[in-house]
Amino acid sequence: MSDQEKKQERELITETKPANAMGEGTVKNESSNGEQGVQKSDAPSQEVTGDGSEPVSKEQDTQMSVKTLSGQAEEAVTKPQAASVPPRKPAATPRPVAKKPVEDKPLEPSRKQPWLDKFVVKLKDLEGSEHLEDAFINRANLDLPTLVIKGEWWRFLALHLRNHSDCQFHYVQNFSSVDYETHLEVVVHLFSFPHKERLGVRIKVDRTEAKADSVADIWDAANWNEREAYDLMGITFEGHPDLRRIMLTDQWVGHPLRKDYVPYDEGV
Amino acid sequence: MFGLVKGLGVTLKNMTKPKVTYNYPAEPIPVPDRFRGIQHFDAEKCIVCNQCALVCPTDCITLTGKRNPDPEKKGKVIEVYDINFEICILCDLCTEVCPTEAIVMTNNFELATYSRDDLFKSMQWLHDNNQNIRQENMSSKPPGATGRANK
Amino acid sequence: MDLFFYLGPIILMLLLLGFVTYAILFERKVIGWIQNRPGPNQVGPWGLFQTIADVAKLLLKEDIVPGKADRSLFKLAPVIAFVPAFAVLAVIPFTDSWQFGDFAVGLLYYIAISSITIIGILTGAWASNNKYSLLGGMRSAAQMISYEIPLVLSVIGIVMTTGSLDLNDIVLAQKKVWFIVPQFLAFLIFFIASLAELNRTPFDLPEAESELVAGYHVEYTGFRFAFFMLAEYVYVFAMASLTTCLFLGGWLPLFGLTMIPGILWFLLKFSLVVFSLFWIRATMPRLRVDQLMQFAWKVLLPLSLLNIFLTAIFKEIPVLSSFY
Amino acid sequence: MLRTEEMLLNMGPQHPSTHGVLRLVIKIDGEIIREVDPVVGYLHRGTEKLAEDLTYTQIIPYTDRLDYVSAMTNNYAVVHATELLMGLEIPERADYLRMITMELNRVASHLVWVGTFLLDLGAMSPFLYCFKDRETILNLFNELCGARLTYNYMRVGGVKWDAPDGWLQKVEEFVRYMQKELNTYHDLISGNDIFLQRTRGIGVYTKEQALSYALSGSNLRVTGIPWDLRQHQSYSLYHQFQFEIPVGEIGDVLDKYHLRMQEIAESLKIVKQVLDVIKEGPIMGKVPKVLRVPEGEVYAGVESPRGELGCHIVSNGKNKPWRLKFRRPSFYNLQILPVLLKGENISNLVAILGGIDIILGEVDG
Repeated sequence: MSDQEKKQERELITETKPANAMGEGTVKNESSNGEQGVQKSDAPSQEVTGDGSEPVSKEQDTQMSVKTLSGQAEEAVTKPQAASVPPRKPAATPRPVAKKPVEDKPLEPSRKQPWLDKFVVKLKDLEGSEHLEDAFINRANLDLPTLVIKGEWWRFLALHLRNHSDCQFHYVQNFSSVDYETHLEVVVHLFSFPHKERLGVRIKVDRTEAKADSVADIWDAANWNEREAYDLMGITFEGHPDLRRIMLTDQWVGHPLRKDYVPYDEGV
Repeated sequence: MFGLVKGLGVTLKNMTKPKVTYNYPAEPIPVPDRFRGIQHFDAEKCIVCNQCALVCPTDCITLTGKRNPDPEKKGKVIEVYDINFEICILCDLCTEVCPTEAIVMTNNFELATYSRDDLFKSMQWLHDNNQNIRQENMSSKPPGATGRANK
Repeated sequence: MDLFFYLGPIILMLLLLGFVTYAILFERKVIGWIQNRPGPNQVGPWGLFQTIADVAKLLLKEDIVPGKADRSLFKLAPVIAFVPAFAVLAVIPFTDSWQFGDFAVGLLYYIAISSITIIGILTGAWASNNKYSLLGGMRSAAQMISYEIPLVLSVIGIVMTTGSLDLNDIVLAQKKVWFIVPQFLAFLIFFIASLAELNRTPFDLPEAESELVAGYHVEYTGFRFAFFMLAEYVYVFAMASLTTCLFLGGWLPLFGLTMIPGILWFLLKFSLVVFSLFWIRATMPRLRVDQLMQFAWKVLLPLSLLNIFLTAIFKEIPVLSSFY
Repeated sequence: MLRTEEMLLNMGPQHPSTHGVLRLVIKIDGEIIREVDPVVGYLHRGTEKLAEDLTYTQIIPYTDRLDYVSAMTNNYAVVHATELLMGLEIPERADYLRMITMELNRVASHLVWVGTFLLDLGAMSPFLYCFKDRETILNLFNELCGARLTYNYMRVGGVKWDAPDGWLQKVEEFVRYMQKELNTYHDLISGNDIFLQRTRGIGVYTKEQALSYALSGSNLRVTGIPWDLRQHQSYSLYHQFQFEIPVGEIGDVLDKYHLRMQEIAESLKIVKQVLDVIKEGPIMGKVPKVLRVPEGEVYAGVESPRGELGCHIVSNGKNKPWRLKFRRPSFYNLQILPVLLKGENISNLVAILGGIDIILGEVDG
């Protein structure tokens, strides 16, 4: 890493401080992600199927996540306050609006919102382009831009996020998996050293036929983490070089982190 | 080569330094007041609120209460109170939530036995474990209480 | 004389066992002090019976021979390792009168016999049928053979000076000045090489508990393990004695303090050598295998050759020749 | 030509220098390693699964047992993530106390590393000296929270205990003592030629590899990337204090040693600065009696002695987390081991593995 980049890293210090303050100061966060994840998982997927049939030109508008915004990505950047819309609105599920009365005044748009909007626009320009289900800012998490990706596009996007000069997310901060009972989710937190950006990526995985593409060859760090997710959550990563159980014994029955896991009893 | 000699010098110098080991068990080891040892349980103070059993992360506390035998008094009195020290991790949470300080920590820590069964301690045993009781229990009030000023 | 001839070795054996017992205790004490702790102090006053208790425990233990081991070799190995360690003591002159085998090639005998130990170690390592012990054995063989060469070559300077391989003559030749002064380079080489021969830190690769668990004797328990340990410490005894004889003037007194008996002088110098062995053990990390070999062949061997060369030159220089 | 044969050697799970119950299945040719397959999981206790049935307060004692040589940082990781999600305000004194304990814990943890690493290399005494100094820290913690290893000290919204009388002075004394004592370590270890020989030039990896394997902490900084969450994601009140981020030059194990020694010095510096500004005050924020964390998801990383210790919490608004996942730095750092060990010999294996600084409790979760 060059000296220049090192300097940039130092600059990041100053950059993140206000974020920290905000994270603790504001009384949170509609956090639609949790709700959406836990309770509303059906809705997005239905809309997704709709998206596929839309003409390419319109896709951006019809994307579930940006639908409410209807091409306001630019607007959001230019006059966020004037619109007096909660910044999460673009990506929003209806929940934040419902919470709105609780707040005295609408939340200021997240400082990351412009970045995310631009980023999403760029992603949409990619071929295929129906890969995003949602894109929003996770305010509680120090304004973490989060993408929700459709499972079949995960590998494609991972390569893009890793290699494209606009992204360069070389670093896997966290590789996690969540069982939402309706579906599973692989949650990856990425970090880009050149751009000093964090990005949360969530990949939806069907629960009964839990399969996702392996990214072990894209990020070496994903190797063991995918094994762990396979072991404990039961997500099969296709294309993984060595998908064995890692924590539990090879003879183990079941995947403990599933919510419906019952310890296997030989007697029964 | 000089580095090696320097290192030898350090070790030689340490030969004359005072020994830092404890002569345990010949001399009891000094522990600070806040040390989290085996709990002491005072049945009279207990109001059977069940909070300790609820907060216990390892579920090692079993307790049952019964109606107060004195019909004029309300509330319950404790009937059974056991702690299973096979799984107790002495995390201090039970004493933290106890509103009446019925269960408090002591500075005793010697629990080794020849049988696991001996680690199942009854209410009587816990009651008799009344030496070296920790003085400072009040500052461990549940979250929300403001801190004690540091004198 | 005859009685002494037969009883002497037995007495020496008992003395040796006593030495080993207390050398181990002393080692643990020294390392303890260096590490700010008192060392063993529970068994007996000041921990004096610690080693005895340890040995008793070892002797009472079940004698385990691993199922897949080569039984006869496995049982033979500790003996092969121990016998030469004990046999070399025959030529060590503890005082001018205390010596069991006074013959003209004492030094040569010592070096020749001591090499046999390696066969014992290698046999034990092989017979254990354990991968760690095999690795330990391989390391041990490579190391002990490599370091034997600088060890021997470093002594040649002394042999050149005294013109004798008899250890008595060598000690007596140091009346004027100990060989540690004119042969300081040789002393360093000899000391380092003897550390390696003894498999002691920083050259304890054959055992290297953090790498090979216990090296060549990983499968040995109880009595047989005790034999390996015994061989190791008898070697410490022998090597320290040899160092004393070769470089520290044996039983010869310092500053003309002849009222102190020679045996005490010997013991004093000998203890000093043993202490420095322990001291180094407490301080140094362990070398790596390749570095170990490089050190022997690329550093010690040329240095010892240089030492021979220098000795030969100094012998011809008029002023210095009295020392050489 | 001699016929040679590769053999399979099981190093561990019971082995003196695998630091616990790590098992390495290594294929060796003589002493040269051809292939390594680390087998982990012997210490897996299912903390993440257990946490789903525990309240946020109850999780804290479990985190003590993940990275058991720096339990304070573990406490903080989960507490910090919960606080982020709840948007809690932490009293200043509580934050300072947290920082003091975390930094002292970092010192203690690095001391354990230096000691055990030297033990792996075959030197005994440094191990004891390190533990002697660590003992002082543990005694300080014992006075503060009643335990030497499993502190259970932090709470959501603050800390459990205020510093007892005279404790801060003792910390200050220790800092002063330790700053001097570091020179002794340098005398004993840093100049030792055998130590230098053993560690120089081994276990080197590139920046790209480090990033791809998501190494963190000293293992990342040793490649020259000055990445420290204390500064760059500025949790707690670290931004108030001055400290350097030491980075390595070559990236070998020797660099790691120097780096960690410098980190000890930096940590002591931070503690000193905190001691200068710490004031009286409350140690607990306003926290409801029953912690109900609002719905949402949060990932927060803190700089543990071993690297980025993250906590990923998914909450559904109950008093127990829906899902709690630890990003365990040792687990990430260990992954690079097979790459580093190819072609090395067994002595280097011990040094390289020691250099990575893993805690099996953390690797296995």
